[in-house]
Amino acid sequence: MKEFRIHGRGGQGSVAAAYLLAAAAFEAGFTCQAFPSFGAERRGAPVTAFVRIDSAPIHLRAQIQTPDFLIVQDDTLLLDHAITAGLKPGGAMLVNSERPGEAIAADFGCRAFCVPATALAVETIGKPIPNTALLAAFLGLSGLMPLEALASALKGRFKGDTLARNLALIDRTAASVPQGLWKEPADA
Amino acid sequence: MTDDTRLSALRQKFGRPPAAPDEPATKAATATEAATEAATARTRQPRFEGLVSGHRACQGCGEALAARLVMEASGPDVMVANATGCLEVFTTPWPQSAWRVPWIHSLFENAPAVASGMEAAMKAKGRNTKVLAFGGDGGTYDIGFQALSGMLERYHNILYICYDNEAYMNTGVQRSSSTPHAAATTTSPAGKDRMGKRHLKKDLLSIIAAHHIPYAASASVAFPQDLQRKVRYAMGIEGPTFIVVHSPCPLGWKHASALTIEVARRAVECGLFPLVELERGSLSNIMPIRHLRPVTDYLQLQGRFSHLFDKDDPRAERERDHLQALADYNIAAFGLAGEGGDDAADTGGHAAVGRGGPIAGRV
Amino acid sequence: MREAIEGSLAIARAVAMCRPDVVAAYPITPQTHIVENLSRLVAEGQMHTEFVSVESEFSAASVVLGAAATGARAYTATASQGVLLMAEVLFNIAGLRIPLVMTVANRAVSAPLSIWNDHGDSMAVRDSGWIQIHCADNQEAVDTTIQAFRIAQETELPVMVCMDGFVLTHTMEIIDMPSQADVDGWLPPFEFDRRLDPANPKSFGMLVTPEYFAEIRHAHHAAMARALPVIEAADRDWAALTGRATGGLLAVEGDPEADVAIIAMGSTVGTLRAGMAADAGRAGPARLLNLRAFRPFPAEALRAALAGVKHLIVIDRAISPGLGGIVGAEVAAALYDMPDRPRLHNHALGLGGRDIPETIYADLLAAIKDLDAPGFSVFDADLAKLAPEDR
Amino acid sequence: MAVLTRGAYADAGTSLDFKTGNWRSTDMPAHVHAAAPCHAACPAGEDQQAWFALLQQHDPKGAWCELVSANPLPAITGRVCPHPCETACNRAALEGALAIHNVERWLGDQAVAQGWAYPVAPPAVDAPVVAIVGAGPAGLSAAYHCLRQGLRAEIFEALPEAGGLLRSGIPATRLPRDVLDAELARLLALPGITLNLRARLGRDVTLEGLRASHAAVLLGPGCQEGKEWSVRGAVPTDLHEGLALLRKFMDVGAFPPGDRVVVHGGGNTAMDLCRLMKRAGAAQVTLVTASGLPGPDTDPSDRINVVPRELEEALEEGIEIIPHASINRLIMKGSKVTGVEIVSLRKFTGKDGHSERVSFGGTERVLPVDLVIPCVGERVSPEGLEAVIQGGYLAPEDIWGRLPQDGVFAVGDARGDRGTVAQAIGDGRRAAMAAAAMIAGTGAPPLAERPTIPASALNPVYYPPSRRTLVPVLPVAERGFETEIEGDIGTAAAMAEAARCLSCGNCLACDNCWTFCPDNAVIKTAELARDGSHYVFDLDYCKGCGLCAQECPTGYIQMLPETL
Repeated sequence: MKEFRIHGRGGQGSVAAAYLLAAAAFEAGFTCQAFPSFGAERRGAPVTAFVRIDSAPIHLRAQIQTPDFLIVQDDTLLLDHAITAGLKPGGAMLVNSERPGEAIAADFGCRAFCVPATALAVETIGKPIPNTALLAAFLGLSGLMPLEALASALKGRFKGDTLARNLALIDRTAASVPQGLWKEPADA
Repeated sequence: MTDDTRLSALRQKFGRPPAAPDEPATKAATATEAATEAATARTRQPRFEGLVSGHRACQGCGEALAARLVMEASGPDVMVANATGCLEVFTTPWPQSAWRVPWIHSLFENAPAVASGMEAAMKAKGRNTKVLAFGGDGGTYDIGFQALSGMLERYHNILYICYDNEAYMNTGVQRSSSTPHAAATTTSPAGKDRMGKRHLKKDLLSIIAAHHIPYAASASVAFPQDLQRKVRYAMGIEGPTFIVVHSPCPLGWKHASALTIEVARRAVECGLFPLVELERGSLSNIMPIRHLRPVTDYLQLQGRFSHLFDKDDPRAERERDHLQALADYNIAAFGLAGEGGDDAADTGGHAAVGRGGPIAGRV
Repeated sequence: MREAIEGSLAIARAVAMCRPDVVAAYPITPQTHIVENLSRLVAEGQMHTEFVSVESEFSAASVVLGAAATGARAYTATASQGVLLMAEVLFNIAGLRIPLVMTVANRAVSAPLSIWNDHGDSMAVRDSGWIQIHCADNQEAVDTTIQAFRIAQETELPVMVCMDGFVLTHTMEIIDMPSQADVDGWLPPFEFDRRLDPANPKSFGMLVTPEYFAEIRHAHHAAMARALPVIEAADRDWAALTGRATGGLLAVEGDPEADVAIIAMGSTVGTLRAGMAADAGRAGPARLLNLRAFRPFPAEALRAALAGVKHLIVIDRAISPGLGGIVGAEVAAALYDMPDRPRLHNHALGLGGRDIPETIYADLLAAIKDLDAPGFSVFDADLAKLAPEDR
Repeated sequence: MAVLTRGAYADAGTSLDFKTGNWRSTDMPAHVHAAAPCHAACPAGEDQQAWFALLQQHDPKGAWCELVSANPLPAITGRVCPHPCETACNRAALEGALAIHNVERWLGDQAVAQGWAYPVAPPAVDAPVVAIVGAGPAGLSAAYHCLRQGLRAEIFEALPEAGGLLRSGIPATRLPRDVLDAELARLLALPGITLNLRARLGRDVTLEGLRASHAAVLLGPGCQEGKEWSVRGAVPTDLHEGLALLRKFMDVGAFPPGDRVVVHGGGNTAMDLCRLMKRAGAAQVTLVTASGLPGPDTDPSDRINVVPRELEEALEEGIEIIPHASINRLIMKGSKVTGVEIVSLRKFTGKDGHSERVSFGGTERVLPVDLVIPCVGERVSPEGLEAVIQGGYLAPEDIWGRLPQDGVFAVGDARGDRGTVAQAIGDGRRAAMAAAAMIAGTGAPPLAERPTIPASALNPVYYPPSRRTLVPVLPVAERGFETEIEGDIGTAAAMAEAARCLSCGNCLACDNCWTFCPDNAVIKTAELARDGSHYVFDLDYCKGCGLCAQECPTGYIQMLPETL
């Protein structure tokens, strides 16, 4: 089972990202579970959302305390050093940032990769919503599931021009990252 | 023919009384037969009796009378949601119900919401039986006020009738926000330090009208033709409508049971209970007062104001003057002083009768 | 059809498939997504219902009361404070024997304010006369919601479908959604003879004197007893159609030979299931009882399921201050006449949304070895957080 | 034992099983048909309320039939009666009494014009025959009521024409002769009435003879003889007694000369004389009367006994009236009177019920006059009545008019305690009833005494304000000796006036009881009215609150002690 924690700010679509990732996993034949941090955070406040992906049925309802991956939608969140709390040894962090990933990896002592997701989103869909780009980047990096799964999940959520632009965005972003960088031999 | 035999003939003709539910019926009618019989009896009735005899209201109950009048003017194709209160208790001690229309009581404060559900159900099923909601002043001015506001705002097709007897009568005459200033109740008694209720009667009608509903009116049991005209008018409106009916309570107001109508009439004629109609929040009609009378004419009939007539108490006159000032305010604000026209279709100013019935409404 | 879908959306779609005539609800966390999704279905024309956006839970309950009393299939949903604001109406609905379905997105009751999950809300109205069925996961919640409409109709009792707030309502997971055709074929149209009907006017909600009140309450109690097989039958029939059983009154899993059993209601069952699997026998095997029907209380089924059990761990997601666990007390009462009844270990867990970790299974089993442990504890409470005088 | 319904519902209208009638502890409502004050005040026995009710139902013929069940001469009484009914009318306290006499007159005229048949069946050919002496209002009424009792009537009238005082003592300005003739002709044409004119008692027939030949004898000879009049023994030689003067005037059309006239008396004859003499040219006509003028403080027994409107008209015409006064002394020049001394006085009623006149010394004053006319009443002419006359009158024992002689009854003015046409008509009715009872051997008929309903028993708020119809009256300048002074009310106004009737003491069918009963314990019965109402009290449910009685506009519903 892979567990994810998605960090963002209220209004940035972190929960949507979690649901999309879970939906993509479902499309790829995995079982999945996605849920927000259960709280009352307001727009702008740091929020988290969680995803579990497995090949067996998921019964566990506990919060995710030790995620395998972190997806960070806003690099200003890195100012809180506790962002990597609980990250499993060997875990990885994908950050929406123009900064080089190496610096962040050094800062936090974990694997890290950066994607300028907001810039890509603005260029492709015209809005600064980084979540689909980040998910595409993650799929490219991890090779956990094919990009088509995410495309299917997006088709369940968007229509028309929005869908087309998002599909273009994920294709472009996925292609921009080193494929299988985070692929674990055991998963292969 | 003696009265007794005439009565039994009449009862037979008008289909009363049915066998008690706990007694085996002599011949069970099929549903169709019963429906046919009921329909026939109804067409023969000179009026629709939605609230029949055998209810347990006090002698001279203004509320029972008001409800009876409302049912006559609205029935039979109506259903009723009734808030907890005297009306509910005295009409429906199981297994005997005085209602001849579908009727439900749920709680004290939710009649408007229950009615909303009934109306929604009717709408969902594509039927148009009108839903009525009944509440006393406790259930309307006070505890059920929120639900009522919601009902009005959601624009349900419901006629809400508030039977206003100006206190919590069901529980033994405690003050409500509708109790008039200076009236004594068991929770606003008159004594050395108090002259009855310290606060004013809530101007509910203005609040109701402020919901911008199609029709809101006040009526009185003393003017039954006017009351029934208002009910019929409201029945014809698709949307929320509201009528508050001044209904004296001989027990709580402490007057002789025979004086219920007289007391209600004087309340109108002195200006303390103005009969007005508001459509979409604007005043559209009033009942003019042909002979204005001083509030003391109204007050002195009622024991709840007896402390206002204590000659040795200097506060008494002040409070009487205060009530007169309130009446004068109403008279000026609504322009109540006047003659009233001779338009038979307009009940304004008339509770007049002639041979063969009331004059108002004869066209 | 299997879908990855959020619990609240799944419930809204299941409710829509049952074609309620009237829906009335007032938003409250964590029930909001259910009513928002219902509103959207109505707005999109995918659901034809009179959606009444009321001004309070009190009116929500009252509206569906009025609607059902008028012969309409009606539905509402709420949580926490909303349940308590409805309380007076809930008793009234049940006493009138009006068939209704309500989802409770279980949440703790204030004060202190908590928006998170426990069972304090529905427990507060356990004596209201409603059928209460708890769901361990969203699949159960969907299937139970559809069954609930049939159960309500057959028993003329209102049914409360309890699902853990956030933990289920806000969680996306894979659910096998029934088809509209399945539901249409399985769920009979709503018919209610005792309704407000101008063709046959009756009076409801009457004053009953002491000579008859006791009998009315007895009848209600008896109706609850008769509801037990109805709940089971509904689940059997549903399973025959869909291949999915929800577990009816009570589902037993785990090791049938184990002499330790754990009873839980709601989503805790899943975590215990996961914990049992992860434990891999280190803490020992256990029977896991998913107690679905809390009202009517399936005492007989419970006794049968506990034959041979020596230690029974009962998990409460609420607390009755001054008594302890509510489910614990009720289970104890049910087992009172049982020969060789097991020793009871009653623990409240996960109050106010406290996370219940996978390790809880092992921890609970370990606790039964402590012979000096009290019969009841708030298992995950850290008393160090309390001032000494408040411990 | 009731079987509980699921959720404890009940079927519609089942509260009818719960009889709330046993909640009544003291009083129960009842219909009490009390007499309307107009009816109670009517000497002829008309029930004006009853016939107004029929008019309200737009049934003038029915109203007339109801009216003539008591009074067969409405066209006449509607013109000449002082209408105590209007004085008593409860509407007087609101916006003025009903114009009862105008409507009565209109109904009578309508009956003549339309030829409405009197509601009497011809008596059997062999029915007992009652002898009636005098074809004045009393005798005519008696004859008519004999028919209604199934008897035949044979009238003996000394004069060549029927009518009695109607013809001889009432000027045409009040009672046009064509009206008189038409109504009398209709009455006398009824089968069963035989009229013998020029048949004078004592000359052509005798009382004993009539007693022998007829089943009963009703004596209605009227008063033909003026009373002696003197002031302290002084009698002017040119004295003219009032009634005789009036009769003479109506025969020859002229009065004795005199510019200044004093009439002494207080009745209609005095009033007629005053007005006629004024019109005939007298410069100054003064009426001296011991009675008072009508007013709010005037006791009814003290009020001048004239038709009220006649009094008003007389004042309009310039007649001077000196109330509460009497003639104390005649000032004579030789045998002629040149002045009268007037003194103020008042009537006082003592404890024994007898009234006493007390004159106030020091109030004496003198009026110069040319002519003094006493109008102080007349007596029965004793011819043929010697056996029954007592102190100038036929003083019967009771209201039925029974005289000590078996089968002989006295009616009308001859009784000595009467004075109006309406009283005479009432006498005729009662005597006919008593005679019929005697002939049938059933004793005196029962007195149908109903209590009278006072204004305080009504609930006037329900009557819309409505002013009395004012009937056109001939202007003073146009008043002569033939043309009727008061005009016709007309159909529309008559119906409008009928609508003003409060229906005192009787059911108005207004629905108030039916509308206001909180317990539905008043049942409306369109076709089953037994007591004249359209409502029945359902005492199984009536709780005795009294609302119906309180709100009954007419006082027809009263709360009476519960009967066990």
